[in-house]
Amino acid sequence: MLLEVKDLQVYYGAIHALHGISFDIAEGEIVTLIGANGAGKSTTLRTISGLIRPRSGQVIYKGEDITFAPAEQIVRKGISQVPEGRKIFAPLTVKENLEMGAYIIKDKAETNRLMERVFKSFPRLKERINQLGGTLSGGEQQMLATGRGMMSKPNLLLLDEPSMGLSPILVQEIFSIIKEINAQGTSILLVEQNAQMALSIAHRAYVLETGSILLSGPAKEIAENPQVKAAYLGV
Amino acid sequence: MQLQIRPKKPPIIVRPNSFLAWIGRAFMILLALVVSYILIRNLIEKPLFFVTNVINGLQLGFVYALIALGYTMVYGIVKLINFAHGDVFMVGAFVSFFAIERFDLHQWPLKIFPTMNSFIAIGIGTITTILLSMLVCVLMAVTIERVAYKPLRDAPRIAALITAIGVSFFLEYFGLLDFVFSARFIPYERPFDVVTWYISDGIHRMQSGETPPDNAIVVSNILIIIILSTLAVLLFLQFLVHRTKIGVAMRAASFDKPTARLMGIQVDQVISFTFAIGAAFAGLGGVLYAIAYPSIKTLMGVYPGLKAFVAAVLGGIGSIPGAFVGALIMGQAESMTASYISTPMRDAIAFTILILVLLVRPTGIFGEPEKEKA
Amino acid sequence: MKSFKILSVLVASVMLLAACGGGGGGGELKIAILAPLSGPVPTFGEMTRDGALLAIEEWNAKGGVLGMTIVPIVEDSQCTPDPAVNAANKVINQDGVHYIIGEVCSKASIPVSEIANAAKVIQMSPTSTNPSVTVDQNGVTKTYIYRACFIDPFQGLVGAKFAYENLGYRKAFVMVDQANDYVKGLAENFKTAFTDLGGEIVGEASYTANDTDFSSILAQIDEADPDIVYLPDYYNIVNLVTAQAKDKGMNVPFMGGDGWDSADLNLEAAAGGYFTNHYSPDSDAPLAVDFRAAFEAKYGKTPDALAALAYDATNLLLAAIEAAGADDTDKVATALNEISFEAVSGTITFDEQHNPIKAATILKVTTEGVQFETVVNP
Amino acid sequence: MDISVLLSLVKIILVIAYLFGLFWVMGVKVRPLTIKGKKVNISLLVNLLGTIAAFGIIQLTLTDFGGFQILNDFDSGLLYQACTMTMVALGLNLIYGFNGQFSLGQWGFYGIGAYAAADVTYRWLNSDASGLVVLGVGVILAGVIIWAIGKFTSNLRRMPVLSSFTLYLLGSLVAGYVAILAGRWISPLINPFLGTNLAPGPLAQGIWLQVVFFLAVIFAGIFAAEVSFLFGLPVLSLGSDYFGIATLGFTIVIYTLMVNSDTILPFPEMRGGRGMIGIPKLTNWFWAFLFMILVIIIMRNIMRSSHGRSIVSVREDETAARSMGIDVAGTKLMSFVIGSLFAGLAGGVYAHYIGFLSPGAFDFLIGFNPMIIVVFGGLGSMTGTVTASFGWIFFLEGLLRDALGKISPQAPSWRYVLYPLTLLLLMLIRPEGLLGKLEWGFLKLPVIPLRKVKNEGEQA
Repeated sequence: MLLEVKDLQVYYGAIHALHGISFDIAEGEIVTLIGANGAGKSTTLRTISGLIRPRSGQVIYKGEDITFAPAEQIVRKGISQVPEGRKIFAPLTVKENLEMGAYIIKDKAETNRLMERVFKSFPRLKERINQLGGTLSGGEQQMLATGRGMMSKPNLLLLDEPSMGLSPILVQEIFSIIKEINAQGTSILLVEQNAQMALSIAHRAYVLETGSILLSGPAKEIAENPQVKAAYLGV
Repeated sequence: MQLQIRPKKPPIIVRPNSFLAWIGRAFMILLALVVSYILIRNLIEKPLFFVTNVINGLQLGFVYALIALGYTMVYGIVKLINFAHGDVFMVGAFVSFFAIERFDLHQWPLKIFPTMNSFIAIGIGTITTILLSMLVCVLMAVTIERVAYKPLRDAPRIAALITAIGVSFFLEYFGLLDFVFSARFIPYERPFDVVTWYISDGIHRMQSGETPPDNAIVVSNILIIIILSTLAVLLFLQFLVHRTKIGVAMRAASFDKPTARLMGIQVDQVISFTFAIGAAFAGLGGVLYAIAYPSIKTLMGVYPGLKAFVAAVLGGIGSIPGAFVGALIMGQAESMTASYISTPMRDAIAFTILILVLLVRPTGIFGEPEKEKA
Repeated sequence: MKSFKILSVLVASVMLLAACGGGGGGGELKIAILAPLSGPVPTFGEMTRDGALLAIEEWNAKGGVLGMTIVPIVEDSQCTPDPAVNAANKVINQDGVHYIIGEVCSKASIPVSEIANAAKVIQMSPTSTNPSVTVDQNGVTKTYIYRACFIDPFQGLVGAKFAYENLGYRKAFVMVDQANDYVKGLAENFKTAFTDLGGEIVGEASYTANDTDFSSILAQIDEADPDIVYLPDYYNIVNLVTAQAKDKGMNVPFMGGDGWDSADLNLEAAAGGYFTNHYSPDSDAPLAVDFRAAFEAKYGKTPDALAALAYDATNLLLAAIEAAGADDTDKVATALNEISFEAVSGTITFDEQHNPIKAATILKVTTEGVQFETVVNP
Repeated sequence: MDISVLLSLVKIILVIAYLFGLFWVMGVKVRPLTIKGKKVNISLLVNLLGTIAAFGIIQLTLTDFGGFQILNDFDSGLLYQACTMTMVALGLNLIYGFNGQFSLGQWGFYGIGAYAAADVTYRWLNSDASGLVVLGVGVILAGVIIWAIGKFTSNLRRMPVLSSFTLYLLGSLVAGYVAILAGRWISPLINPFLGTNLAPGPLAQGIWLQVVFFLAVIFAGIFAAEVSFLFGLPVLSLGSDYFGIATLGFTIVIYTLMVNSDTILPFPEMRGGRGMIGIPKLTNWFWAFLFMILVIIIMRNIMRSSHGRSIVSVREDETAARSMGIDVAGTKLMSFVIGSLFAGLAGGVYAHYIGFLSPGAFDFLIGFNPMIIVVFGGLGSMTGTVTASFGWIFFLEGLLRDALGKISPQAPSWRYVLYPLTLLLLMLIRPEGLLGKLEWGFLKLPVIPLRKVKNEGEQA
């Protein structure tokens, strides 16, 4: 297993956000967490990437316990997160944003190579290379955020709501790129509210509700589940 | 009970170009006119005196700039008014004082290589002294940051601010103790001699005891050194912040710390680095200040620190060019106030200028509009 | 609330005990030294304290005063009214002292003097030059308050006289620190005296104690072109101003008051200047030589005017106590009124406003050192 | 350890116990008595009597019974200073702790209050009633004019702040001018009754002096409040740190004006940097206690009212508060003005305690003290602020002064080294302040239940 999450318990002060969540991701997989607002999807991601400390439970990455490792160390181990709401560094140019994505890579040539790879996926970014991050449109920002996440050569990419606030066409585009990234060998943990899109590209899926896992299984099965259909797919 | 709603008169909307909206603007314009009138009248009446004042203001402004840069960088990244910065500046001056007085550090090249060109030797010696001061300041600032500020990073901002005041008080009052720096005013021995030139018809080097002619502008090598080093620092900073990885990381971290951490940026180290850079400039500023105004004391950092902070705010705190421009404005404002209005009012007027500028541009001259609280 | 009442009764009894223990003591005479040892305005508290402590030590070595050992109580009064008042209240009410040496700054000495006078405690300020220290707003002398230094009008007058008559200068420029009562007092009295004599004040500029850049004032001086600049501040400001003037190639002489007197005065820069003082540091008067030697031996630093005045003030007070023959402030006050005391800063007697009458020395600053110029008698 | 050092320690504990007792007795609820079959609520009476008793305890210990006096002048001095500091710090806590406006200007308003009140009584004692007349008329007139302009501008929307500021400024200047005219006309009528300096007339003595003192303090407080209104109106629209630095500037401007009060300002009796002498020492425990309790009660009642809740909500989230229909700018201004009013009152009390005013006491560095106290006690805790003010004065001026003096003549220099160290330690250990947000007794704010349970039969 690439990543194993065991019985995560997370509290925000007195609020019990995650009630013991366990799941795993295998090498090369796309796994998606779906659920309604406030189900704890983002909290799970933030816990894995080290921004939040769980009260109990374990996060095991490649057999190593990284539960309490600081965020900046976790990136170095090969987990990269594309945060919710893009979180582009607005006063930095597109190029600088991408360079920050490759912060852990010391080799300049390697950075440039990675940047070229990102530009191949997102040609639009190359056109705007010297533009400030804050001046990009929402879709471009999402591209930038995704590209920035790829810059650290992650084994596991955590994507938090990549479709949020984007037009359907852009959503299509982003998801096809996600698939492409996965095809290049990066495992992906995808958190989405847009369950239909997410389930269409994921191998496996977990359904979260108020801090615990309700259902899990192959994406196709989940998509067939009548409960899920009713609640998330709007069918 | 029934609520009775009295019909309200519909509010009158003041349009941007109506008379009422213009009252405030007229007030500001009137103030600006009065100031420009005073300045222009004096420029025409005594142009030479005016230029002299501009030069004096420049010298002050450039020293303020060195301190203001540290303030603005630290504020930019941790949003903390680092009140201890002025005291780091003071320590810089004192370190160089001890280096010169006790160990003759500024003369080491001459001691080792007696045949060396004295100009170069003194230059190297002075630079060594400055570097030593900067180093001590850096170590001190990083220690302060680690001990006093870092544990409070997640605490309410005011706690860190009060801690900063506490650190500042501690440095001052500990420095005042007899066996540390003492409360005395200490005459500072300059590492090099002052050379002055006067410009009237051509540039003349002034001999000691010589009085410049009436219509001359006097320039000293100290002024030139201050200007050059400040400009060098400014260029270095621009390079650092825009061209190097750590510089970009600083900007990234100052914008959004959690996301910066997700990129693998060691935010704590970046913050320490920022403190270190700021302290290095404060140390440099301290030495230059002591050279320019050769009498040092333990509380020497309080007012320059405050003025520099005001300069940073004036320019838009967090912005490096802003700090520089703000400092120059402060320097000129003080110099002009002292010459044309009233010296004791110069602090008051410096602050009035600050308040007025903030009223017109609430985030300073170069400041970006404040982000809404998340 | 019951426990609270019990507590208050308890503390009342404890305090009563303390009050009994605090008084009397037989062989001890407590003297409080109020000096600014910390605070936002650093001044010369340490010098004052050291000078006073040296005098007390010498008296104790001689067997004390009236057979009593002198116990100094040092309090930090910060040169600010509130802490000074607290310090005075503390030493008077808690420690039961009858004699106070201090404060240094007038702005702290004035509120202290009101408390001390009301409590019939003798206060001897070594360096507070403001006339209001010993005289209240109605012009009535405070019975128990004395000082060991000149008052502002005297030094200003002497300076003006010397500049006008001895040096023959007619145009003077005055620099004032508005926030410093010492400087302000001297400057204003200089101005009045100088114009009364027939001279002209060609300009006046103010600064604050926190200023380090005086170039704009120097530019104004250059414009006004005076014969002399009167700068009655402490040596630190003098050092800054004269050094900058020299850098700019200005040759106008500066003149000041006893604040200039310091081992740290920058002779190089201030050369050519004059100042009024209580005594000449290179004076060969045996008292001054002895004092200087004793001070240097004890503290390893050169005494300045503040140390000398604190030393004098303490000696004066102790001599008066001995002359009075009893630890009774009324008698000591009478003794002080009649005293004629050989001090480091000259022979001191008190006038009816409790200001010392002593000769003023005019000193000239040269690059080699400070030289005696002349004596001006009051 | 010396007994007096121990005593200083006991004093700190006792004074804090006293405060807690005071707040307890002020807020205690007593079961209603049944007198002749009627239920009579006597809580208020008990609170009032308790407060008077609390006042009396200290008054008794301060009284000199033929040489026996429990609290001497040193202690009473500390008490008065603690009372004024409480008022200043409570005002700041309203501005910063409850409303979230980072202000360093409190010390400036304190200074304004001190000088204004001192000038009134000083002139009164020197057979000149103009101080009282000018300040009184000016303050009231300016209040009326400001109110009227406020009424006028409340009908206007989207009026630029600078414009309304200019209007208010002009209005206040008119008020000031009229007040000076009034002083010129009215005061000669009163002056003959004031006597001369050495032989005070009937109005410059006894009860009249006390009345003038009371009026002077009140007017000085209102004056400070009006200045804070004018200053706060444009400046409060700045962001938090910008506001902080602007208010720091205000303190420095006020300091500079004080230094130049006899040259640039027309007040020769203030004597600029040399300090104002001859202010009658009228503050006693009665006045200090009265004004402090007044401030505490006003503060507590504001915080209990809907104003208090809007003040807190502005601190928590301006946008949300605005969307709830709260006038954010008005709320900020109100808390700033009231906070400054407290500072002004405190200044008046202080001036008549110390009897001597020097600009050095209003330096901006000392001006950090109230901020430190507020944070020390706990932001947004009134109990904490009061406790911290008393504790701070008694610790720094009482305990440290006593203890260090005993060690050696060199030790008092360490007083201000130990103080920031204590501060640092406290901030590192308890960044939320000593008492956090705790309130006690009288100051306890009612906890608003999250969901109101409707009782049957209570429906409207």
